[in-house]
Amino acid sequence: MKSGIKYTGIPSEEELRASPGAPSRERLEQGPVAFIECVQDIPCNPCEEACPFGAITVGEPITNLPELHGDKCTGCGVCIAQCPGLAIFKVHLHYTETTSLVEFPYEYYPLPRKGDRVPCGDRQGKYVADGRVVSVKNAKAHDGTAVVGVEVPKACYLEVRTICRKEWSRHG
Amino acid sequence: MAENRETIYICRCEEVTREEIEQAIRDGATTIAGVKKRTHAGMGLCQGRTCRKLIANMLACSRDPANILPSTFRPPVRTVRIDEIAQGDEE
Amino acid sequence: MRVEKHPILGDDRRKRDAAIIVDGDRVEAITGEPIAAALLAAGIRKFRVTPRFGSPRGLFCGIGRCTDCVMTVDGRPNVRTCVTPVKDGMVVETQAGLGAWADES
Amino acid sequence: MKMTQVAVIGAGPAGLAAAIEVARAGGLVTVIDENARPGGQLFKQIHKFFGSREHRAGVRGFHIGEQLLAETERLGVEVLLDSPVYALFPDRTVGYVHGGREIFLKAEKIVIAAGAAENPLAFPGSTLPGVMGAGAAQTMINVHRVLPGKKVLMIGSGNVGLIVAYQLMQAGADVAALIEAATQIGGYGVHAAKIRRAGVPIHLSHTVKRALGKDHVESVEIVALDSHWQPVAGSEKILGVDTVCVAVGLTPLTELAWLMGCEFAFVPGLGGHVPKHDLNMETTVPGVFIAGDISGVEEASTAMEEGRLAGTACAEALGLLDGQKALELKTVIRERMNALRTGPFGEGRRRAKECLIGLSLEGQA
Repeated sequence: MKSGIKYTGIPSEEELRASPGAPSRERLEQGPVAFIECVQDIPCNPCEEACPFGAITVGEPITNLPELHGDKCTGCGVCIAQCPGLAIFKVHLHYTETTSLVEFPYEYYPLPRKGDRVPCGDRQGKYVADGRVVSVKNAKAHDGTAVVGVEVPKACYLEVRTICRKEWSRHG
Repeated sequence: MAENRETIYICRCEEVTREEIEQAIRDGATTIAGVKKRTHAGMGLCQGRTCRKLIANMLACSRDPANILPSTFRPPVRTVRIDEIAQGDEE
Repeated sequence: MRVEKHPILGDDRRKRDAAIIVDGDRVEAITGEPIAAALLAAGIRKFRVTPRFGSPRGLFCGIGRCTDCVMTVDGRPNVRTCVTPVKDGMVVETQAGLGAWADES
Repeated sequence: MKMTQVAVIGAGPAGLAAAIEVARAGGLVTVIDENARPGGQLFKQIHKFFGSREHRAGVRGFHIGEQLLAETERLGVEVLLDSPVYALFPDRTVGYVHGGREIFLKAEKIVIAAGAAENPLAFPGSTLPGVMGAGAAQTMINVHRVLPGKKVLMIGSGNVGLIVAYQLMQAGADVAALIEAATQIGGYGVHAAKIRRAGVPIHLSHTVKRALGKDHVESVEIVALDSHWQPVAGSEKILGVDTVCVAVGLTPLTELAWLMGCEFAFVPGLGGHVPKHDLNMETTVPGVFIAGDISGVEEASTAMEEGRLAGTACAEALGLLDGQKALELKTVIRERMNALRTGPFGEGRRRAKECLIGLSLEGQA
């Protein structure tokens, strides 16, 4: 089976590696950073305006892929809720000795609450590991796009991108 | 083809099947109007709004789709009650 | 089933302020919503049976074009339920074939 | 008989945008729509739009609808609802029905912004209750807040199929799968990624074999297609779903333009037969303009720009704007529109549009 966003709906490892929006391994080591998984030239640039530090550039034409400037990105995560494609995440590799923090956009009902233990899933919704919800940001400016932060085992910071919603609701 | 044995409705209103449309095309229909005359497809309550495109696609198997024009439009082109337009403009 | 809670649209605060009679049964509804919405909310999906083969039909296009969702409403047949708003007390009947006017029978 | 300067048919994004431009220039404009509420399909679009700030990127479709309505209200634009336009006459008289009677409106210019309708798909069982257009399901969940079913199969991987699959889940339904006959996903990858993250499988090279059920859909059988689009024997799978949503493209609603005698061109990339139009959105019939999906199926963002273009051109033709001012306004609008028609998704549409406009100019020469 062919891989890649056009065939699976999931950006492949190659696509992510080649994407100017993905932070380098070195940058990930240094602290929290945005992880932009936007790999197609679509006409869109709210991420560029969203960043208060000028760490994302799209430029002209607006179909350019967003470029992440790792040196300017503070890992604040305000860009996450501003992306109409819900394609921006935040990764804090060394959140603790043993865990990473992953933040992702979440637009389902109900929202998890801080402290909840949730089953976390990858880009195809497959269970990866249990995580602990450390933040749920849903400011008015987000207009319904909540940003959920989960603490997960360090090994899966590149995989976890959502909550396994159905499994979670089954647990109540 | 095996799947043809199961009924596929092209015109949902007049319940005209794919086989009936195919037969009309074999019988010489080359336009949407020709299919309509032979099968009543497009003569139901919705006046061909739903099946027009499907019939055009079927005709396109044997003809250039650019030449398959929609059948002639006449007022009313929206679903209105006849008593509404028969009453006339009294303003 | 109604969508009571929604992550983007918020809670549905509309009151079920109307009732319609569907084939003799009372169905809760909201004034102004399409009849089809009230029926789906009540789990009713079959709106009529066709003239030629008697097969069931329901909501299809949702914008008043396909006429698949027509029913007999207050004695008038062929009413498009996807674009006809609910009024309290409406009498809605599953339509058989092309239907009949109430005063024709 | 009622009179107006500009009659706009359709109160969707294109029609409202056109009306706003006419009114802004001081023109008298009447918008006529068959629906009970204005806004066209904007009020069911609860996702954030793409584009940039000037396209209102990042704003949800229904909020854009609210903004457009507020603007039409502020400008005092007359919007007639529950008024299906059933005929247009050569002297630019609009025939519509309201309140159980027929009314005629005479206009100097007409903008037809009638939109598009979903394409049907015929397969065994496609008439069963529970098989419906994706747009119909989207209207039910997002506007009327009713679930059409609990478990859904989505057919079609264009943006409509991907977005409605996502929104069905937001409304609380379960999406069993999305199938697509082509060998790759048609819509934006980011929309596909959202439903994949939610665990929805996307089966490419698959079609629906039949929907099964007595009084409504109880299950559906899907089948893989080989490279010649033929079903692969033995690849059938039964999915237990109660709803099948069809999202296989849209066709422009062109009846009124045919009635007016507009010349048409066949452009598959725009949805089939579309009225020829020039850079001002004017058809081959002088004084008759088009905007939005009727001029080729695109998105609400481009529909609004086309509406603004048509409205500005009408205002200019009526002498409400001088040539210089009109040119300035139109240049800005065209730049915004072209920005949306770039990249691998937009370029095809831009080429199709250029081809359509080229055809029209040829006809005039």
